[in-house]
Amino acid sequence: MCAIIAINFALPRLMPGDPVMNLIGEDAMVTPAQLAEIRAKIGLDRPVTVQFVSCLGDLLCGDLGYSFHLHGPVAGILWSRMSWTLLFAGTAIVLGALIGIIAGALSGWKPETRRSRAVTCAAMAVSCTPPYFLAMLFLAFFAFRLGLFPAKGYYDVLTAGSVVHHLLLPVAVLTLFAASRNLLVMRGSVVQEKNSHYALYARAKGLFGRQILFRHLLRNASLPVITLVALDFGFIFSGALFIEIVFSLNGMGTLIYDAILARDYPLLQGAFLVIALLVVTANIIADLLYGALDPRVREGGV
Amino acid sequence: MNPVLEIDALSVTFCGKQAVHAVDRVSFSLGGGEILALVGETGCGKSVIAHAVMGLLPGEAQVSGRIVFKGRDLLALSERERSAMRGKDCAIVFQDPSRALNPVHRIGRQIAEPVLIHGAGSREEAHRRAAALLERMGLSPPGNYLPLYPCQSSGGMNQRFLIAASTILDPSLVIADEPTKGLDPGRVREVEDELVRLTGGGRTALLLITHDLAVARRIADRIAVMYAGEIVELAENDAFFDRPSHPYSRGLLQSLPEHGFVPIPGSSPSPVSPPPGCRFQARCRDGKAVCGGQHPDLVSAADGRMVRCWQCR
Amino acid sequence: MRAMDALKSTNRGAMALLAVFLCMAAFPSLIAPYGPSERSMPYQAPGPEHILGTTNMGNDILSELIYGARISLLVGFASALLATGIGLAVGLTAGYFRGALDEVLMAFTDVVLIIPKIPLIIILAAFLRPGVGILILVLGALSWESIARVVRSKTLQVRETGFVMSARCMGFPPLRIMASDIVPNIIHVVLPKFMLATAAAMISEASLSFLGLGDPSMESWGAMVSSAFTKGGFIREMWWWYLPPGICITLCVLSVAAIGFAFEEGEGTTVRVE
Amino acid sequence: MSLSADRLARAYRNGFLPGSRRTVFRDLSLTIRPGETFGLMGNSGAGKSTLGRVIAGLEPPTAGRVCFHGRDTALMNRSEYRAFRRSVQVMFQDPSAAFNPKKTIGTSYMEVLDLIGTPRPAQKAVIAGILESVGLSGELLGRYPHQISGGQSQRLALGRILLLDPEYIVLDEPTSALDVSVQAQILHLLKELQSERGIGYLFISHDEAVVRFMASRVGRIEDGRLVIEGEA
Repeated sequence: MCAIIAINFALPRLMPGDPVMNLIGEDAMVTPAQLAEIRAKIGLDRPVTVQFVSCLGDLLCGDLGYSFHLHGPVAGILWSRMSWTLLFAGTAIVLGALIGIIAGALSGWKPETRRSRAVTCAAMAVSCTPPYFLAMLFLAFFAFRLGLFPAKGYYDVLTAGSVVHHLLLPVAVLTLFAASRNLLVMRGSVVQEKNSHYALYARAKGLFGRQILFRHLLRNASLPVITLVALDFGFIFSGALFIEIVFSLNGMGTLIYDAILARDYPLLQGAFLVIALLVVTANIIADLLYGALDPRVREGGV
Repeated sequence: MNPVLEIDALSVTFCGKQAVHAVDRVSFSLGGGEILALVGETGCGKSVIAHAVMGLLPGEAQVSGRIVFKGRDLLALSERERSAMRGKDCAIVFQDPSRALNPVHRIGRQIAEPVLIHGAGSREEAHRRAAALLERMGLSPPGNYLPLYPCQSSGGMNQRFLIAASTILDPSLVIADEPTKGLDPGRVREVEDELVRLTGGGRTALLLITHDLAVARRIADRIAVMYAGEIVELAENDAFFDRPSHPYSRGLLQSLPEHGFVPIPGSSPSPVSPPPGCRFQARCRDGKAVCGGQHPDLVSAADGRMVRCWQCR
Repeated sequence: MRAMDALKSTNRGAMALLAVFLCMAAFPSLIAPYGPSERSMPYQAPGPEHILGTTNMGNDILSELIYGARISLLVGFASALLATGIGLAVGLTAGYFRGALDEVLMAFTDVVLIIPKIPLIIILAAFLRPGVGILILVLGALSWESIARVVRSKTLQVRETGFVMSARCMGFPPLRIMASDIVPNIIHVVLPKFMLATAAAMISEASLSFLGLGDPSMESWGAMVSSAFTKGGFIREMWWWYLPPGICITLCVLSVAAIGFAFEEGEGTTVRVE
Repeated sequence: MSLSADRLARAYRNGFLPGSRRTVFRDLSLTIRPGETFGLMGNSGAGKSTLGRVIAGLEPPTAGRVCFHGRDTALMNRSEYRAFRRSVQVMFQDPSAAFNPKKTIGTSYMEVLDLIGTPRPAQKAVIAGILESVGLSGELLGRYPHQISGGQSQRLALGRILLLDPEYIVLDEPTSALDVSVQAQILHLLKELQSERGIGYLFISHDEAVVRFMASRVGRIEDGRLVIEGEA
């Protein structure tokens, strides 16, 4: 976490060009007078350590800086957009983990069958496709061709039904993407655990067929997937940003996209900080979950 | 009395790049309450017999012969019928308990599991039986042991838990596959006591598979010595250790510490292409011409033992 | 055994596919019907002149597609090579010498592991307006951590084996032990990771150019999809514009990743009755 | 001219907290004289192997000294240390990991001779002589480690160590993974080599009978302390 704050602090100062321009964003409309005033306010004339301390202080108060492009504090802008993205990405990540674990377990249990091979190949193809392209395919087919779903926005009117209707397609795309990545890991994990001694012993106790998978292997084999889901959080979240852009959803993805086009650096940095914070949280949750599922970790062993 | 287990001309071949003849026409029988020790060196096929009886061999193994368990030929049964018997009528105790126990489940759950699988009782009933079993094994109060995970107790303890999980349903046949491997001497004795206690009622038969002759000597009723996939000698415990017949048996006993570590020269033949005559002939001191040419059969000798040797007739 | 055969055939298919893309990348001028800067009528549908039609600028889509292979493969392989190099060096050092050095290196690795890559790359790219070189550097410098972790854990295992211990005991110098005894015995876990890192870098490149943050001088597949999306190709359902580059990305990444997975499964554990 | 341990201790850090150390053994002294065998027993996890490694210089002691020819190994200069490094060798338990699986046995042998500077033309004769003394044929040199049996592998590992002509060998459970008949072969081979070459052994095993058969003096590690028989 400290490292991320440090990166965030260092970035605008190390990058080529005028740090003030870097800090406020190039395309923002400011007069030279304003520029000088900002320079004094940010305190770039002070020593670096002092700057760092004041920067930390700002962060603790939840102040992420000011977007001169959108004329508002970054924290506020991010907050209003983020809840939607979290709803959308969170649903997909949870669904994707569940679907990936179950489907991966089944396909790893009998990896030679035709169905298992087909599922694995499909998962590989999906996980090798950039999420935005997948989103475009879904959008073109289900929304443009079949007209089943709306093509943009989170809702027409703010009712649960409308939100679900609008979110179904993007959530499906992201779930598919996340699930296919988890599936591949889960499948490999099950294939490996299947050969372990305790699986053989489970058979020797009289367990039959899939009973062994569900009673014994599932929990052991899903441990690596938990780690993956946590580490993948940032990646899947980024995927969500791209999908938002394609579906024109008014969340963080579109916000970042606009910020890039407008070279609105404070906003970009703030967004990065928030995403990093989410990833760290996800990893802490994963660690707790891992400890709950694996007694060896609690014992401080392997 | 009817034997619990009767094995007749059992052969197992693994078909890989080269066909490996792991077990070659092995026959023996085992009565209730009896302990038969199958001894021999690494790669002689003793563990393969254990897995064949349990039906746990991998797919590329070809099994022929008959394995008759309480009057039913196991090789003729379907996988579902066999799994209904595993853990209930016949059970196995593996070596290396820390790998055979599932690391993420509690000991209590793992001991109680067979009761649930075979529909022998409710969840409470299963836990009650697991606790009672541990108590009988001298592990009391059982409440101290049931909530443990395998990583929280020692190898010897885990081996006793594994025996408990295998025998909670009182199977008629227990196979112990190297149950003492890697344990410290004191722990070995505890595991031995456990195994002897099992057969005490006279109902359960124990097939003990081990490379440790000392363990076999202490607890087995009869000893079967395997060499290169075959049984070369089958005799009562005392008769075997006092007067081993087969040259390999004699060599094996000579290499024990109490006889001064006298080695057998040479090494075992390859299981891919075993020699045509007696398989021990190349390492045998009293080998004659007939030994290299013709394969000896396992025949009865004096004092009821069986020996596979041209010279011991 | 059937599984092995299936594995081999997937692998062969993937290799053939990769070979096609490599040819496209190596000799684009021989294969492509038009040069990268030749222009004709914009927004043409597929026809005999232009098999896949033209873009809003009047560039031939098929030719752009063929030229695009180069940047994708270059960025993918070069940054994966960089990442593997760093990962191998860090992992070997940490795993072999252990102790405080190990702890420092692994703490550093954990930090890199947890940083969300794509958002950071977006910021860097936004600040730097990158060319191919910087893109490779940034992607390579940010994706070595999983390789380092795998290499370290494997090194920890291999260094405890008898042959490494006796090599140390006999007085072979550490660098020699690493190169001659450790690396050959861990390379089978690095190779699949290298292929997967390549695949990941290719996706990242495609994602960045979709945001318009790629190398402006070269039209990559991601940039093609992006311009189809922003310049009206998508809304007008001109599928021949955005579909082929997207499919190319998928197939190219897939071929690389499939080879990586095949390596990984080939090294997987096998059942043994002892 | 002995190899001795003087008040050795070894502890591992247990987690990140300072002070949470796990002591393997402490205050442990023993001496091995040339040509004799010191037998070391103890339960699994008692620290026998760790002690072997510390004495062979593969791990540093937490406290105490290892002395070779009366000199503290930690204070040796470069050339002295090199002599120590070659004179004290270790043979490990697991026969399947005794050789690098990616090299033929012959390559593994030759790199040792390259290390000590034996010229290439002379190497063949040296290797042939060594193989004869461990009772193996030269045909094995072209094979890879997975193509040889456990007993052969331990003989070959011993032969490779002998290339360096060591004064002491730490034998860390050298026969525990072997069958009884092969174990007997290896034990006899070890005795034979000792009487021919006057090598000192530190023989580590959990098997009391084996240790008593091999060693003239015997010690046991219990609760981190060494109890030497007869010296109580």
